[in-house]
Amino acid sequence: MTINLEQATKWIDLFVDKLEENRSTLNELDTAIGDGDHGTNMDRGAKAIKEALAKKAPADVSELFKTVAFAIIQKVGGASGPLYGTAFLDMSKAAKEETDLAKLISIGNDGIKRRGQSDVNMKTMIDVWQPASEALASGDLTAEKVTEFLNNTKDMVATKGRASYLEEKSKGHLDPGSQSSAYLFESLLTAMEG
Amino acid sequence: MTINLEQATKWIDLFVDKLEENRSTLNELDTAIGDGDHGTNMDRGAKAIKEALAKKAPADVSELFKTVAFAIIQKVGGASGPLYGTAFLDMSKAAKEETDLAKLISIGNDGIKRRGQSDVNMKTMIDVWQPASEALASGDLTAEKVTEFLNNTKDMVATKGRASYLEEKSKGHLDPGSQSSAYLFESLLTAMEG
Amino acid sequence: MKKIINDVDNIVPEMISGLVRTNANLVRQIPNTTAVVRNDAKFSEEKQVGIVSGGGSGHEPLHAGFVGDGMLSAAVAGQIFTSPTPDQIYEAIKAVDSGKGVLLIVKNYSGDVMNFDMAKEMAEADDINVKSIIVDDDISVENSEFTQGKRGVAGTVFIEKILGAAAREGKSLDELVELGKAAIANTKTIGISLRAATVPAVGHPGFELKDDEIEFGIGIHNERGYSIEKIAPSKDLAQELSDKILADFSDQDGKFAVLVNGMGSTPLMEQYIFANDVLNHLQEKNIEVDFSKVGNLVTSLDMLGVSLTLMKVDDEWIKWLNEPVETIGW
Amino acid sequence: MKKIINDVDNIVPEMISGLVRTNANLVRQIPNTTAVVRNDAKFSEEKQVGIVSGGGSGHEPLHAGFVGDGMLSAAVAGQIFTSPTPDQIYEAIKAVDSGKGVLLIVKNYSGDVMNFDMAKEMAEADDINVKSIIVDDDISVENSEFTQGKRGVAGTVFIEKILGAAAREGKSLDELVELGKAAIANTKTIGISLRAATVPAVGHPGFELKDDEIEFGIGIHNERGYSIEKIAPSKDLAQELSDKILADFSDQDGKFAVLVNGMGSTPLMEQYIFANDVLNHLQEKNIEVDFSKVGNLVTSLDMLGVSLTLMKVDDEWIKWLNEPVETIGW
Ligand SMILES: Nc1ncnc2c1ncn2[C@@H]1O[C@H](COP(=O)(O)OP(=O)(O)O)[C@@H](O)[C@H]1O
Ligand SMILES: Nc1ncnc2c1ncn2[C@@H]1O[C@H](COP(=O)(O)OP(=O)(O)O)[C@@H](O)[C@H]1O
Ligand SMILES: [Mg+2]
Ligand SMILES: [Mg+2]
Ligand SMILES: [Mg+2]
Ligand SMILES: [Mg+2]
Repeated sequence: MTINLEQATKWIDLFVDKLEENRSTLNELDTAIGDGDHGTNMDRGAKAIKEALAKKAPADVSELFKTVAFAIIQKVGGASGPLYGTAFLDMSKAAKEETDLAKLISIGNDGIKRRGQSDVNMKTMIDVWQPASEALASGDLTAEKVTEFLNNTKDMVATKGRASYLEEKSKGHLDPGSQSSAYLFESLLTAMEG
Repeated sequence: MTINLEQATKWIDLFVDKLEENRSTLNELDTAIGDGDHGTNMDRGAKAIKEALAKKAPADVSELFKTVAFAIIQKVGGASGPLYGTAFLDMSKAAKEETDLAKLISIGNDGIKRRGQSDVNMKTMIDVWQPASEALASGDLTAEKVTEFLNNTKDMVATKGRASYLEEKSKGHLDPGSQSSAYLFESLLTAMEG
Repeated sequence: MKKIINDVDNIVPEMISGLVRTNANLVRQIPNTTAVVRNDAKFSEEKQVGIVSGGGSGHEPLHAGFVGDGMLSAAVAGQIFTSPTPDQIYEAIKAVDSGKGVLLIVKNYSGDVMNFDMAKEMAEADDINVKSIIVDDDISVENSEFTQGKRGVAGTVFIEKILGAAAREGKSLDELVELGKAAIANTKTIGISLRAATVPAVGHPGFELKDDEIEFGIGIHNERGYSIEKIAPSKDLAQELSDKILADFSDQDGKFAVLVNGMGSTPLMEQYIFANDVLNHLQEKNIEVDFSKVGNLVTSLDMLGVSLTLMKVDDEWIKWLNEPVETIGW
Repeated sequence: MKKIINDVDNIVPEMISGLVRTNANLVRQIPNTTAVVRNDAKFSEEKQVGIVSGGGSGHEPLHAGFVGDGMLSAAVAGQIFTSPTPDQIYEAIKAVDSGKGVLLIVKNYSGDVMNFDMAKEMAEADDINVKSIIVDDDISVENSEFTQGKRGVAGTVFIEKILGAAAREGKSLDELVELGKAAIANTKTIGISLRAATVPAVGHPGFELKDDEIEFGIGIHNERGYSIEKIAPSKDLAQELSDKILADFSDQDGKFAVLVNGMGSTPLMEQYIFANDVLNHLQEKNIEVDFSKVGNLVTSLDMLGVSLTLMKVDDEWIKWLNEPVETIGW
């Protein structure tokens, strides 16, 4: 499955809306096992993306991803800023040649792993990105699966990010970055549907 | 009326006891219109006087007053330290020649006024010292009079010392330094009686 | 009350011990006192007027934190919020006199004034030439002939800085007294408190304020102020304090120095925000600011709040304010 | 929450504005950022490795307060407790590169590490030689290959001091990286809190402690510690922290530097009492202390508490720690 500019634009628009709507949900999740700002951070990013896209409509998917990446990198800060920023920057570079959606997401996932020095099962957003990228590759990603990946983070013990300081006590809570990533993939599915 | 070493020693002993007994009364009075330490300050002085007198028994009234003065000056601090200290230092100097009690107290009172740059009606210990010194001179100081002088400070507005920052609000409270001075003169009366 | 202390009665000696042990290159303790004196190599060679200050403890880094080349020669620490005794001050005077005389910088509290006076009399008996000046910069207190007068608060540190630099330059005792009086006359401060200080022996804050209240005109020993108001944005507080202080100067021409002073528990972050608002407001009023300083300099234990000091300065005073010093706290 | 602020969303820019305006001789703000860079006359002439640090705000005077001759070349301030973004760090790197390369001193938080890494990649694209070191002195957190690792806390200021002095002396970027790594490996810190910090956007303390409780092992962003105990006398706290830190060194020979750091709202008085108790305890254990420092250096907003840092030092490091610097906060 390939992705075109229209679909990608719709994807980002939906994602941005979801981030704004769910600011306090994300803050609450981050309050439980982090420092309570993931919603505020992503909302700041959402607003920056909107503003940047309003200023100049991107010519292709690569440019769209680059605009998203720069807005996030410059405005989000914290851990999620460089992580989402790197994912979109790497996807932007790849999108100059590559149009396959599963490949692009896999490249974004690799970017997060490189930037975060992290992998699956560390109770981070990778626990949504990586299985979602694999499901996309095999053509069977669904909203139910995204929710399942997200819910899987609940029983994990965090070994990266702020939640890792809580050690065993990080169990029993959803990972906030996985929740925002779930919004990302739910938005993607809706955008690709029609 | 003259004062001899035996009477003077009894006076100081009684005074020191009263200060120790009434530490919290004095602190409470000072809490209302000052900084709450007059009892602690005078109690520290009382203990220093006791210690100094135990170390070396004074040979005459002048030496006794000097011992008292130095103990107070070195241990009390705050406002009351230099005031009581100056009073006893000046009385010690005078007692080398002078034995008349009223004259000595008047000299002590002058020392306080000089040190404190103050006078009667400013709601300070002078409002006990000065009328007491006058009553001694005319031979009619009584315990009732001492209490009367003390009570007179209640309706005064303070213009010296910490209480003066309260301006009108200093009314309605006894002056703590006047209370400790009332103990001094009550002790003196008892000592002179027998 | 939550404090990192041992015995309440031993706070001051333990504090002074900690201070001198961690700053042995700058200061040493005068034996059997809680006074500290310069300990740098230059000090023993130097011949300048000695500058001694002191007062109750609880205002750290004032005064011991300002002992060093170019500022104080010695500082005497009393019990918490209680003037030191004359014998301790007397020892400090003796330790810094090099034959040129000694200047005492005293904050205007009856206890301080009287204890320093007695120490002066003791030193004069030793033929040491001692003079004193009384700092009374707190304009929240009405001045009058019949009262104790204005209190000495945060502006004291500007006076110590200017006199310390001038003394290092070789000014005589009489010149320093004159300079000090002029500097004091041009220094005005008001403090605000969001929470009173807790004196260890008392165990609770000296006065109570509601969650949305702020008190204007407080002193550095929990002396109550002139009004309680609702807490307001920093810029409104900055404007209120600046205007009240400016109105107390006969005119607003010339150059000014600004001190934003934290009362002990207020983060530097808030002090800088407040300083920014003060500078904005002064700029709007076309007032020339040529020196400014921000930080915990004259504190009141764990009080939450700040004070603002404005000082009318000439070029030489600015130079003295700017000169480098070697102290713990400036 | 009682704070002297205006708009919660504007705290950091207003704070930086206040800081640079009141210290214009030392630092200036890089336009359109909340980064500050040296502004002294010497800086523009000097050719040395640039030293850049930074991180979330709320730890003042860290980092901006340590910019100046002999310490940092620039500091980047993020939102409160939030890493700054790479573009701001990138601007700071460009502002301090004189062709000798730039060293980044990063506290070990995932956000900081990643944002500084991205900035480094941006600068490398401009052919600037950039290296970074990660400070992780907080030994209250277990280290392991599979975790985020130990946090960077108060010891950072010793690292900044040593590297700043060494850079001024002309050490190369590679030498500084090596020196920095060695210094970090020898620096260990534990913090205690009597009351958590109140993040302005949150409005209440980050965690609750009872009136007689104290938490051991807290981080500088309200990260919870390893145990809650009854508050104890300062000397017991000093002993507990010292022993725990000493046990983490492979041996206790040689020379040590000591840092007693106030967390923001703790009066200097208590910090000195605690420092005195630490020195007493180390003396009893025959540990040689050759440098010590006390004060609010790496704070956590209005947290009540202190941290203790011990650093194993050699003579050259002591020299670098002692060298005079011109900064706001050292
Ligand atoms: N090293 C890492 N690798 C991958 N994801 C990480 C890493 N560190 C943190 N995260 C993700 O970032 C999220 C937290 O983001 P956010 O709250 O915005 O940043 P911060 O932790 O700096 O406050 C976590 O929930 C987690 O999903
Ligand atoms: N200038 C003065 N002249 C005379 N007495 C004074 C003066 N200032 C203070 N006092 C007396 O000292 C008393 C307070 O003493 P104390 O509480 O020990 O000292 P401090 O005010 O320094 O805490 C007052 O109640 C008053 O009687
Ligand atoms: Mg977070
Ligand atoms: Mg009192
Ligand atoms: Mg007192
Ligand atoms: Mg954060």
